[in-house]
Amino acid sequence: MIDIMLLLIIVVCAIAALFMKDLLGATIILGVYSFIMATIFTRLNAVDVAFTEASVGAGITSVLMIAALSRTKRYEYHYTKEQKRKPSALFAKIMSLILVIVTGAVLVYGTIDMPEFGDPEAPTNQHVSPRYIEETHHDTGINNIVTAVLASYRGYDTLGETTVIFTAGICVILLLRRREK
Amino acid sequence: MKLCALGVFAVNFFLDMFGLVIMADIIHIIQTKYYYLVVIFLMMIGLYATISTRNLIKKIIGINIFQISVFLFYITMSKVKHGTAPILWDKSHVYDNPLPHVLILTAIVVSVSTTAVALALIINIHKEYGTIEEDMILEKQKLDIDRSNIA
Amino acid sequence: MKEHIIVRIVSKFFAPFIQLYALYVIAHGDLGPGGGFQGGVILGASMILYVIAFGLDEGRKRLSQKVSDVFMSTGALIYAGIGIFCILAGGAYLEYAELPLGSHHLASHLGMYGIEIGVGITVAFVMITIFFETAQNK
Amino acid sequence: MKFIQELPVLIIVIPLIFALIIPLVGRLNRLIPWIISSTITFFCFLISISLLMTVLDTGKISYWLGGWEPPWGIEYAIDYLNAFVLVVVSFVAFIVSLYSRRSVELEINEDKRSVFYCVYMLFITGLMGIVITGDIFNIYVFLEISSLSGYALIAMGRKREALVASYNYLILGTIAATFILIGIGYIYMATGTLNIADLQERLPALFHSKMVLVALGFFTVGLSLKLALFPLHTWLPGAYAYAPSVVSCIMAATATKVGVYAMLRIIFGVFRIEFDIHFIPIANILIVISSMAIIVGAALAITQTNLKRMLAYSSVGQIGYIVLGAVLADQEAMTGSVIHILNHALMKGALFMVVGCIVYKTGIEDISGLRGMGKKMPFTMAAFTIAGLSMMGVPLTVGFVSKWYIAIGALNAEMWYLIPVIITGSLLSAVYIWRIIANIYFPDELPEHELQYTDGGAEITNHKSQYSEAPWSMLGPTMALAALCIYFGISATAPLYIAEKAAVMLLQQ
Repeated sequence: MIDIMLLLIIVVCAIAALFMKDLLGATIILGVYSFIMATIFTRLNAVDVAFTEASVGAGITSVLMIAALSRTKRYEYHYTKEQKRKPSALFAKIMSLILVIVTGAVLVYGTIDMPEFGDPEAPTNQHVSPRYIEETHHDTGINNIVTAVLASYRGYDTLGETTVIFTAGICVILLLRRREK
Repeated sequence: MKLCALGVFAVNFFLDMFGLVIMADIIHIIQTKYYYLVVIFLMMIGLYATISTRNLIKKIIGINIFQISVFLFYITMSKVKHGTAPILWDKSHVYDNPLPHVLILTAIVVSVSTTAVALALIINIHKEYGTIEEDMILEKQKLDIDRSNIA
Repeated sequence: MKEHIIVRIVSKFFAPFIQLYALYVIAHGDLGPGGGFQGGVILGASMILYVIAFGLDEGRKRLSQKVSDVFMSTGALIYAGIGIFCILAGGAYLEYAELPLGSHHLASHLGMYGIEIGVGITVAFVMITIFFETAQNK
Repeated sequence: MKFIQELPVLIIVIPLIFALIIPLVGRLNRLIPWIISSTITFFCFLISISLLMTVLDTGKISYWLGGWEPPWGIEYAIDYLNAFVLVVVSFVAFIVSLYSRRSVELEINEDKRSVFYCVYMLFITGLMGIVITGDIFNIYVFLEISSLSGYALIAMGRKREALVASYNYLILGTIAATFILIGIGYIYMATGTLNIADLQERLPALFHSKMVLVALGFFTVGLSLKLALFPLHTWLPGAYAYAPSVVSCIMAATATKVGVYAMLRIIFGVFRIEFDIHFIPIANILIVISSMAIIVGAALAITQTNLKRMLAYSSVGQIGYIVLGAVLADQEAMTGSVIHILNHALMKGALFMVVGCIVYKTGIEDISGLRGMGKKMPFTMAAFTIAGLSMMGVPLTVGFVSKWYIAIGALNAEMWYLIPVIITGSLLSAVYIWRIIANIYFPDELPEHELQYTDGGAEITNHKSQYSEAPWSMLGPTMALAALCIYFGISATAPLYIAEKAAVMLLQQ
C-alpha cells in the first residue's frame, strides 16, 4: 500500500515541477522528487542507490541549482495568453506532446513481454547475477555485493564514473573560472 | 514491396496494442507491472518538460526527472520476490539482483555531472544574453545576425 | 549570512561530525551501504555547508583553488594508478588480487579500499569546485 | 613482454592518466600541455597500429579487465572493425593536436589553455573508450565522458552563439544518452547480460520478444541523435560552426565517426542482420532516412554563407553515405561504408583545418571573403582543393573509392534506385565545393580597395596581393591529411583489405 502511495506522491511531484513557474519552487520540488525516489529505492531494497540518490539528487543537485538560480533569474518568463495562442507556440506544444505520447506508447508496447514485477524466473535473475550472489564472498571476501561488483567485477565502469565526475569538474572550471587575482 | 513491409509492421504494432485492450489483459498487466507503467508515465513527464518548455533551467529540471525515472526503471527490474538487499548475511537465501544497482550508481553520477555542466553553460548564457528564455535568446541572435550583415 | 550567528556556530559545530561520518561511509562500503562516492559527496557537502555559512571568501581562505585542483586530479590518479600497479604486479588492469599485499582476499580488500579512497577524494573536491565556481558572483 | 598483452587497456588508461596530470603541470610552462597531448596521442596511434597488426595476425583480441571473465566482468573485444576505427581516431587526434598549438594560442585565453588540453584529452579518451569496449554499458559511460567534454569544448568558441549551440547539443545529447540507457535497460531485461558477444549469442532466441524490438528502436533513435543523422542533425551545424577551429576539426573528423561505429556495432554486432531485416523493417527505414540525409544535407550546404556551417551540413550528407552503405547489408556496400569512416575523417579533417588556417590568418569565416585567396595562401588552398575534390568523389581521391563501393553494393542489393541518390549527392557537393574553388582561384572582377577583412585574425593584412601563408605548424598537418586523401585514393589496398574483413565479419556473425 505504501508503495502505491509513494508512487502517487511522486507522480504529483513530477507534474507539479512541470507546471511551477517559480524556478526556485520547481528546484525544491525536484529535490522532493529525488528524496521520495530515494525512499522508493529503499522500499525496493536498493540501499546503496537510495543513499546516493538522497545525497546527490536531493542534496548536491539542489544546491547547485539554487546556486545557479542565484546568478540567473528566479522566475520563468510569464507568457501572455496571446503569446501562448500563437500558432507556432501551439504547434510546438502539440508536436512535443505527440512525440512524447508515441515514445510512451512504444515503451508500453515493450512491457507486454516483460517479466512480471519481482519474478525470480526473469532472465535478469537467471543469467549473470546469480554468480555475483553466490561467488562474491569467495572471490573477493566482501559482504556487500553491490560494492564488490562496483569496485571489482565492474571496477572499470567505476573508473569511468570517476572520470565522468572529474570531467564535469574540469569542464565547469573551463567554463566559469576567471583569472586568479 | 518495402513499403508493404512497413505497412505490415505498423498494422501489427497497432494490433498488438489494441489486442492488449480487447483481451482484458490490461487488468492483469496493471496488477503485475504497475511499477513499469508508472515509471514510463514519469519518464514521459520528464521528456515532455524537457522538449516543450522554453526556459533553460526548466529544461534541466525536466531532464533530471527523465533520468531519475529511468533509474527507477532499472531498480524496479532488480527486485525479486521475497529477496533482501544484496548484502550477504546468514538469514537470507534470496537476494535482489545487484547488477542494476551498480549500473544506476554510475548513471546517477553521470546525471549530476551533466547537470553541473549544463548549469555552468546556463550561467554563461545569462551573462552574455541577460536572459534564460530560449525565445528571447533567439531574438537576440537574430539581432546579432542583422548587425553583422549591416557591418 | 554574516549576521546569522546561530547558523555559523551550528555549522561550525557540525562540520567535523559530518566529515567523520563521511569517512565512516567511505570506510564501510564493504560491509553495508555506502562507499567512496557517497562518502565523497558527504565530505563535499560538509565543506559546502561551511562555505554557505561563512561566505565564499572565508571558504577560499580555508581551501585554496590550487589545493582543490590538485586533490581533484589526485583521487582519480590514485584509482588509475592502482590499476597500473596491478599490471606491474603481474595481473590484468584492476585485478587487485594480484597485488603483493598478502593473501588474495586481503589484497583485493585493500585494493578496493584504495580505489574507494580515490573516488572519495575526487568526488569531494569536484563537488566543492563546482559549488565554488557556480556560486561565485562578482 | 608483459606490456604487449596489456596494450588494449593502456591505450585508454595512458591518455586518461595524462589528462589528469595536465592541469597539475600545466602551470609550469605554457608549452607543456601541448607537448603532452601531442606525444600521448602519437603514442596512442602507435599502440592502435600495433593492435591492428595483432588483430590481422591472430584474429579477435579479448582483454578481461580485472581478470574477470566475461560476461561477469568488462571485456575489451578488438576485432577488425574497431581496430580500424581506433587507428583512424588516434591518428586524427594526433594530427589535430600537432596542428592545435597556434590555433589554440589565438582562440583560447592563456589561463584556460592547460584546462583546455585536459578536456581535449578526456574527449579523445572517451571516444577511444567507446570504440574499444565490448560491454554495452561501458559504451554509455565513455559516451558520457566524450559528450561532456565535447559540450565544454564547443562552448569555448569566441562568439556568444557558441554557448547556445553547446547548450542545444547538451540537451539533445543527454536525451540521446538517456534513450540509449533505456535501450540498455530493455535489452538487459530480456537477456540478463551486458556483454556484446554474449548478447549476440543469446538474442536470436528472443527475436520475437517485444522488449528486444523496443530496445533496438531506442538504440537507433539515441545513436542517430548522437551521430546527427537527418532529421536529428539540428544540433550539429551550430556546434561545428561556433566551436573553436581545433574543436571543429576534431569533432567533425572523429566524434560522428565514433557514433557511426557505435551504430554499426549495435545494429550488426548486437542484433544480427537477420533481425534487422526480417523482424522489423529498421533497415528499410534507415535506407530512406539516409538517402534523404545525403540529398538534404548537401542541398542545405549549398544555401550556407558561412564556411564552417557549410562544411557542417556537408557532414550531415556524408554521414548519410556511411549509414546508407551500412544498412544495405551487402558486403561491398559495407566495405564502402567502413572505409568511408577513414576517408571522411581525412577529408573533413583537412577541410576544417584549412578553415582553421584561414581564420588564424585573416579571421574570415564567410565564403564571400575567400575571394582570390588562392594567391595569398597557395598551400592552404591547395589542401582545400584536394580535400574538396575528394568530397565531390572525383576519381583518384578517397571520396571516389567509398562512393564507388557503396554504389556497387546498391546494385548488388538490387536497389538501383539508390544510384541516382548517390550521384545527386555527389553533384550537389560538387556545387558547393566548386563555388568556393572557383572563387578562390578565379575571383570575379572586383576593385581591390573594396575587399575587406574582418579583424580577429592574428595578423590582419590589408593588401590582397600580399603573400601570407599560415604558419608551418598548422600547414604541415593540413597538407599531410590532404596528401593522404590522394594517397589512399590511389592505393587503397591496405584500408580496403581491413574494411573488407570488417564488412565480412559484421555481415556473417
